[in-house]
Amino acid sequence: MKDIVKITSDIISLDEIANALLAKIQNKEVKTLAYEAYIPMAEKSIQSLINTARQKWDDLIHVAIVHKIGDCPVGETSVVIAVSSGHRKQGLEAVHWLIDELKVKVPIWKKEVYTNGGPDGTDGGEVWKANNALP
Amino acid sequence: MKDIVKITSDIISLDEIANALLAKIQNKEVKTLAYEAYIPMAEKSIQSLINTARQKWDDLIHVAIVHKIGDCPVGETSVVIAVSSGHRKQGLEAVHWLIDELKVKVPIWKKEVYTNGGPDGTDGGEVWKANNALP
Amino acid sequence: QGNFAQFTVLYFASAKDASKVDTDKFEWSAGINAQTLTNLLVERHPDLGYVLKTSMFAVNMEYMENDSSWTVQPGDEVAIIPPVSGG
Amino acid sequence: QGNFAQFTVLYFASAKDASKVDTDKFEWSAGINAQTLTNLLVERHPDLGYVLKTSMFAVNMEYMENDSSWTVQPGDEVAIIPPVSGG
Repeated sequence: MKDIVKITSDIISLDEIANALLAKIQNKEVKTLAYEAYIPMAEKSIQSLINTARQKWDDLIHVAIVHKIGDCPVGETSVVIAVSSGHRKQGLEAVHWLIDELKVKVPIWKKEVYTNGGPDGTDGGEVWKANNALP
Repeated sequence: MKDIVKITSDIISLDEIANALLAKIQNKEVKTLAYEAYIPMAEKSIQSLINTARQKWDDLIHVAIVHKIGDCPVGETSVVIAVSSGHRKQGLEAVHWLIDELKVKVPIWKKEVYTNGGPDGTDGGEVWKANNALP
Repeated sequence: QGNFAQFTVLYFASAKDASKVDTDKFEWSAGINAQTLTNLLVERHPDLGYVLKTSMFAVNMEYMENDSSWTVQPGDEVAIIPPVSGG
Repeated sequence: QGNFAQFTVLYFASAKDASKVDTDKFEWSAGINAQTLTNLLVERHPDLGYVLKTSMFAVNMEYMENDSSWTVQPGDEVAIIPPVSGG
């Protein structure tokens, strides 16, 4: 659990850093995630969340939200929420709000596909996950 | 200022998304940033911030902080703070705290190198920037 | 079937596992609300009963209240939205 | 100079612009505190006066209070830390 601390003159690659972090995460049980979406409604509801965020934090400049569907091996990025803002406090708060809202409102579903024993102790199997609250 | 909203079965590249966002930012006046650091003290103080963050948020799993030094054209990543945590609330709060602390405590300096008229109206020139508070 | 007004139903995630189809068509009639829609769906796909207890309906990509404040209109796209888990 | 105890000073950012050097050595003597250190530095690099008004000292990579609670020790590495602007 050694932290990564680096002051570097190299160009910084976000993907490399994410991969280095994720490589440390042990993949014990869940082999693969698979995401499914009601794509047009998901895009519409994400855009609607962004519109609301722009009203709540009037300092936001640019917003990008990208979500993976299909197979997503543990360790690959499933969702990115990126914002630019005049002041970092607004940007950070907006990201926090956007991921919270996305997780309970946007019609996207995650399935865990087990290989080394499912949650019920059996081998294999698949389970649809649920986030905290109903939309 | 069109938002980026995408549901995709492609592998997500954080670098591509960051570049797409940053490409939208108009580079009007500041041509290049140049960072300088007291490298061993910067690494030590970043590690110390991480240690404190791990005490404040006991749910943090992995932490990576990488800061660029030398020339950093506007649009290139200057700093990354990445954490993994059991609960996203703790991770998001820790990132917010870490960037706030890094900006006022870690011995790293940013110089803006102007080409199209400096802040005093003259052409060219360089200015060392200061963040909000003294360390 | 072209002589009758219809509406479309979309099934996702655990709802699709239960119905074994992505989508199908239902004959429209006046007054189909959340309760009667649930009955129609379980009649066609008995395994859906359990899933519907925790699902929402979206009509034309808008979440609907789980009550009788709305009815299905001809041509509507009704989606069954099990508890979401994006992110 | 090897006969005398010394300490090292490091200059960064606007301090380096003023001193025109990255680092230099000073002869150590007992009782050099923040105020006397400031005097020594300005004596050698007159342009540093303005920068030091808004800078901190770090000794062996620890920030020091801007008071007389500490003195430089032989072999110390003293850094002049102008207002930081990382991030």
